[in-house]
Amino acid sequence: MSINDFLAILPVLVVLVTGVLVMVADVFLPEGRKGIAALLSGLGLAAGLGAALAAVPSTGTAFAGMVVADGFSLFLDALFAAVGLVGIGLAYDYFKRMRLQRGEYYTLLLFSIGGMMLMGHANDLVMFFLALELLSIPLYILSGFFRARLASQEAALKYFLLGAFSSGFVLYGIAMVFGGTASINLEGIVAAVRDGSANLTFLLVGAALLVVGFAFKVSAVPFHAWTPDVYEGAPSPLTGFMSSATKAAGFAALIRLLLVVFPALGENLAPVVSGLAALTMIAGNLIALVQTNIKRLLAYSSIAHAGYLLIGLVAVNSSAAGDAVAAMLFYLVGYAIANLGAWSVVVAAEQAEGRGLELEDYSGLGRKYPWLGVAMLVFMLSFIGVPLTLGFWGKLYLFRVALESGLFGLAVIGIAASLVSAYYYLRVVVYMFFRDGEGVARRDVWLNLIAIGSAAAVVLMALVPGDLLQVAAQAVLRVP
Amino acid sequence: MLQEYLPLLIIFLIALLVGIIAMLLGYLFGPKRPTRRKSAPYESGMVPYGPGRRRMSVRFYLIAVLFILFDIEVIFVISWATVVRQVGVPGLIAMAIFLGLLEVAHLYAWKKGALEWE
Amino acid sequence: MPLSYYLILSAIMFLIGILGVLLRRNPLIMFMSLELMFNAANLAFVAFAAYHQALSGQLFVFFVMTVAAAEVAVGLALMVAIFRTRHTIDVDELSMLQG
Amino acid sequence: MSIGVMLVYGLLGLIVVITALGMLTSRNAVYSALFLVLNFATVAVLYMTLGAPFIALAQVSVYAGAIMVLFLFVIMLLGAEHITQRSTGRGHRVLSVLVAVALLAEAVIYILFRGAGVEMAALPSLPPDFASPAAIGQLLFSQFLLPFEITAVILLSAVIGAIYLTRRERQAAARTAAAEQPAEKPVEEPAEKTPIY
Amino acid sequence: MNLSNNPLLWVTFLPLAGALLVALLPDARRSWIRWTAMAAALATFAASLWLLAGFDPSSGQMQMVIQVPWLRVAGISIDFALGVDGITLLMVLLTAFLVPLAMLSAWSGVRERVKGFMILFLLLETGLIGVFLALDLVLFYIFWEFTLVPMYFLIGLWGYSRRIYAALKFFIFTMFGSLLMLLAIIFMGLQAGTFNYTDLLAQRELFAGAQLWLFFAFALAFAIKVPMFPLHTWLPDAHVEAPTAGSVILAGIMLKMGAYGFLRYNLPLFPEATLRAAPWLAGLAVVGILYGAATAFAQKDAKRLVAYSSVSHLGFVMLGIFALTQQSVAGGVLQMVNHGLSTGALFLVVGMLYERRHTRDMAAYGGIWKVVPVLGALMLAVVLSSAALPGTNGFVGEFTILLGSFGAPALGTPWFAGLATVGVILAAVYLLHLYERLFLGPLTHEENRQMPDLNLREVLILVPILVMVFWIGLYPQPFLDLINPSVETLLQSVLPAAVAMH
Repeated sequence: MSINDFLAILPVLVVLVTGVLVMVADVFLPEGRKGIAALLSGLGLAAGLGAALAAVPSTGTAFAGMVVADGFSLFLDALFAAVGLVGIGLAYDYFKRMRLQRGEYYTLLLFSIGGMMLMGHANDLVMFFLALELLSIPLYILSGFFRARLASQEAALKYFLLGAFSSGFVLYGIAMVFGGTASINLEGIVAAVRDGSANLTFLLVGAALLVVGFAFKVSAVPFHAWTPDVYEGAPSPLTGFMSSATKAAGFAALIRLLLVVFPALGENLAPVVSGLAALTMIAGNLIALVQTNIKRLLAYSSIAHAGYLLIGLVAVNSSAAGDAVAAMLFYLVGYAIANLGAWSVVVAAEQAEGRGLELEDYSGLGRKYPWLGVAMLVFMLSFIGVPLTLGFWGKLYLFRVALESGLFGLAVIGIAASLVSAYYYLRVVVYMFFRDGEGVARRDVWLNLIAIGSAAAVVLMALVPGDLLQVAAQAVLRVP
Repeated sequence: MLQEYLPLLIIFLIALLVGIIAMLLGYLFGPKRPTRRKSAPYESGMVPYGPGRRRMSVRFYLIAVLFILFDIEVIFVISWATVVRQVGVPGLIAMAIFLGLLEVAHLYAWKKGALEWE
Repeated sequence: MPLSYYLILSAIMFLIGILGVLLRRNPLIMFMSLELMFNAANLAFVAFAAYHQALSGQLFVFFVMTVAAAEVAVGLALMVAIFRTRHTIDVDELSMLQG
Repeated sequence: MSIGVMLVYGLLGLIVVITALGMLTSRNAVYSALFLVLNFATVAVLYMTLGAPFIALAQVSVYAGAIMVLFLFVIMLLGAEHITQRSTGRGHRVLSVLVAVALLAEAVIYILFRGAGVEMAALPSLPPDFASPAAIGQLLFSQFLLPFEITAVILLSAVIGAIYLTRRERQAAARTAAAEQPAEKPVEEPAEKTPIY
Repeated sequence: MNLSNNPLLWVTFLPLAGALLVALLPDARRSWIRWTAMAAALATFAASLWLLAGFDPSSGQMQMVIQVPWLRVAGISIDFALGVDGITLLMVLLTAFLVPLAMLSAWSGVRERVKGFMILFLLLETGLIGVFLALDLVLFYIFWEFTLVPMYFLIGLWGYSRRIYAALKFFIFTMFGSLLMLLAIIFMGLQAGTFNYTDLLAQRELFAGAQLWLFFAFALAFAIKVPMFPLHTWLPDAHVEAPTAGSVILAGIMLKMGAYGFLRYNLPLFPEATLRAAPWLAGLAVVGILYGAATAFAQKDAKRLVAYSSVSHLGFVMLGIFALTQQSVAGGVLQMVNHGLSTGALFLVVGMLYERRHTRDMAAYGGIWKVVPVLGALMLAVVLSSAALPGTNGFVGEFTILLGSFGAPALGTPWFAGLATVGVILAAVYLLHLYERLFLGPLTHEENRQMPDLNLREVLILVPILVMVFWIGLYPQPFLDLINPSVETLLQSVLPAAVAMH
């Protein structure tokens, strides 16, 4: 154990320690001053972000092989910290408005972010499992953060039951992988596969169960049933955070795991993942068509985007694996920015007691609040993948990877799905701009900042996406 | 391996048997003349009303769950205790961090009044 | 006993756990089924640990147990909270859980 | 292997399966919990046979002891021991079960037949100090140090969650009575109105 | 390379700069907004004339090429590449010419949200010009899709009663085609390692194996845009529901994007597939000519009639392109310009009528010649040009196309041209029918008696178009001189493949 071990996961440690500090501070903070907890959390995340950006990717492992600090994990660290910062911005005014400004929210949020970061670093199946739980358990609690709002609690319970169900699959999968390779460390697993001592039957069963388990987390169809209900019931700022970050964490785990097992089991597993991708894109987009509640619509939208990302995951099983990972990272960033922005609009438009969440309530909102409206337009276009948004580059990159690895069918399905998605995303625009209505939105400085900032980022980064592409391409995984 | 625990099993079975036999004897040879009054629950001679079981207060739950969360650490403390010499100071520090985190939880519970009965 | 004895037992437990989650509507029993699934995994871990003579499998079980305790605390707390708001925890009456 | 030992193993296996099924099928949640306790205890015996006495101990004291008691406790607390089981004739539900059963059956068959040569052999006998608390401690404080600390954070969040979710803050409410008063009220309203805190 | 001296950049981004400038103006200052936007549009037109002045018409090659590496997507570079040849130049001139006129037509019609309207209009212009100038396929796709958004809003916000439906249909239809094209573009990029048009053209053998599929993917996108029968169903809705200025741009320029795409991308990049598909596409073009004409005749709504006439007219363009002779293709290009002028003018006139009576139903008019003689006279000229009367631009274009495609080897039979000729006659029938129902005969509606004639602004809109109409009609040579070298270059890259095939 040396200082290097701690440095390797410094961003994680910073975030977790801040979480504990916020908790202690919160205990002593008087009722009206909980904003300090938000501030402290923001500082901690900023420090974590800085640590992640300053860190140099290493090729070795730390903590006796438990974690790595490769470019991939540091990239995700930065992503999670940034998403967390925005998540706090979303939450601050919202909970003040809802009279639920509590320090616990920020502590748990930080713990969850720590778990997500750890997921990116994990190099041992026990770390995957613990990171999964560390990110999930706080989210279960936060989903039910409205203690007196039944919808919130029921969402939390549903999330909890299905989340634990998926953990069960992950766990059994890990047991099978352990049975097949006599190791829970990725290095050991790879070594066992290489020298032929691995029992591929167990390994296959285990890998399949792991895929199923994490498919729950990224809400791939048919393991998506929890998503719309939880997204609808949970506090909106949390949903915004969750839909951006949890997905990334789930994919981080899937990428690292599949990169390890694909060499041995590619021909068995790749078709399964392909099937998931196709189903997710089709079902997610089709069901989104009939949604009338903005939170549910965005929930299905997030399912659909998981489908596009799954294409990249299939492509990990090809010679273009490096590009596939970079494309997924790029897509995740683009999606996270647009998604957080869209949720900031939702938070701004949400009224007390959960009103203001139907599409009808958005009538005329775009004309009344042109900045908010234009921002939402940008996000919707980015979701569709119209050029001059980050979403376009993301899709371009993903489809390029798909074609490169010969996944023509999936690419065509993805194209068709994008077309379908144009319909429901544009419906939001239709309501906001083409209809008259009495919609009102909150003019909060943080929310406006997030909405406009995200929109600007989506457009400006789309003009010069080269740098982000470069960074994503350099965020390579350490292959054990 | 199993042989080592055979005595345990035998004791367990004997205990089970004794209980069953005792109940069986009572059931077979005891007098049974049930009336309505007799099979009603005993409430100090009062006429019973309402359901037999009352719900307990949530406070019990809170205390119980806190007990379990703090109880879990026993597993780790025992493992540490057996190797306390081998793992030395680094082990001590690790354990201190672990317990420190749980102490923060304790602080939270305490300050939030979760341990008060009211 | 052969490894397969334990593995089959574990698979059966896992299966029954899945069935419980999918079939039962009472969240408490769903939750117990989840615990059964966790235990099935633990049994498999311990069996494989013995088979491979690798202790890491056994250590995993301790972490699973700890995490399970944490999940139990949160899950039961959620149910208690819902019950206090609603005075029922029948899943069929939970509007959100209607699929 | 002697017939007697075979019988004992068979009995243990039978108990595991029957108690699991009992948990699944009991109408009364209390019985389900009790079946599960028995199941866990039996699994603890299996742990013993696999050379994992420490885990067996933890299983009995933590799982079967503490956690299941907590379950029973909540059942009593909520008065929800008699929850009627309704018919679940939903199509997709049945389908999902069928898929699950098929998958698992396949897995079992796979394990039974495909990998037969290896797994039908008896487990190797373990060195006597294989899973002693000391051995486990050594491993815990070397290789598994980070997971160990992470576990504390998980427990920490669970404590926060349990307290936050179940506790009404009376003192806090009293202090900011004016602010919280209107917010407390709608709690009693029907859920369709989705009261806000 | 000094970029600031390159008119390509100016002509592309002046409208964008104008849009940004307009965005900074206060909402209430409508006349400031209008004049700023108009200044930007006129400046763009001036820049396009500068482009014309610097253009060497004797060469058929790409000129004034700008090529700056923009970014690399995992090993494949995307360039910011613009260039102009004769065909492109005409399209850019047409765009820069029509936009100020369309803007002028909205001077009094658009009263609400003037700022938004002008911003969107200028953004649209940048997109349109970019589509024509782009020499990198990804860049082209970006501009191509980018035009969708402003037009979607122009229809959705300032359109008529069914505007929301029409806007959505427009967006989704166009996107349907272009997404498949995107896949094809990526595929080609992967095969050749570049998205640059010139480089791709040089290495087209690399993806020759898949060229039928690629041709299909591109053709679908362009055919929807043109639109070719049977993919035209979005067009009547979009044209009818769009505000007048929007219809002018839609018909005048956006439809040309499709035809231009065929010329620029389908023909040279996939020559063999082009030759195989030519009879089929020409067949569809002829069906479109006849179907469009017949449907136009059956319309009661004047704007809808004009919309269907576009289907018919674009059929001629497509026939000219896929007859693949020097003459027919040149005629096709010229006809693209002609259609932009004539149909644009038709939409303008119908819009002017609508502004006066707030109906597009032809039955509400009749015999208004005496009331609004100036309008009547100008509209007659427009109608005749659209009906290809000798002496107008339409005649030159359609005659060249028919002549060129009559003996075209790619089609193999003169039947295509023969049937298309019927279309010319039908066009005269439905257009004169339109004019007759609107202007001739007795004055049937009393309320039409008070109808004001054209004001100076409206005359100013129509006169420049009519000048062009007669210029091309009477002295088309300068235009053909611009077109011919480029068409020659284009066909040279297609025909060797034809030789190889036969």
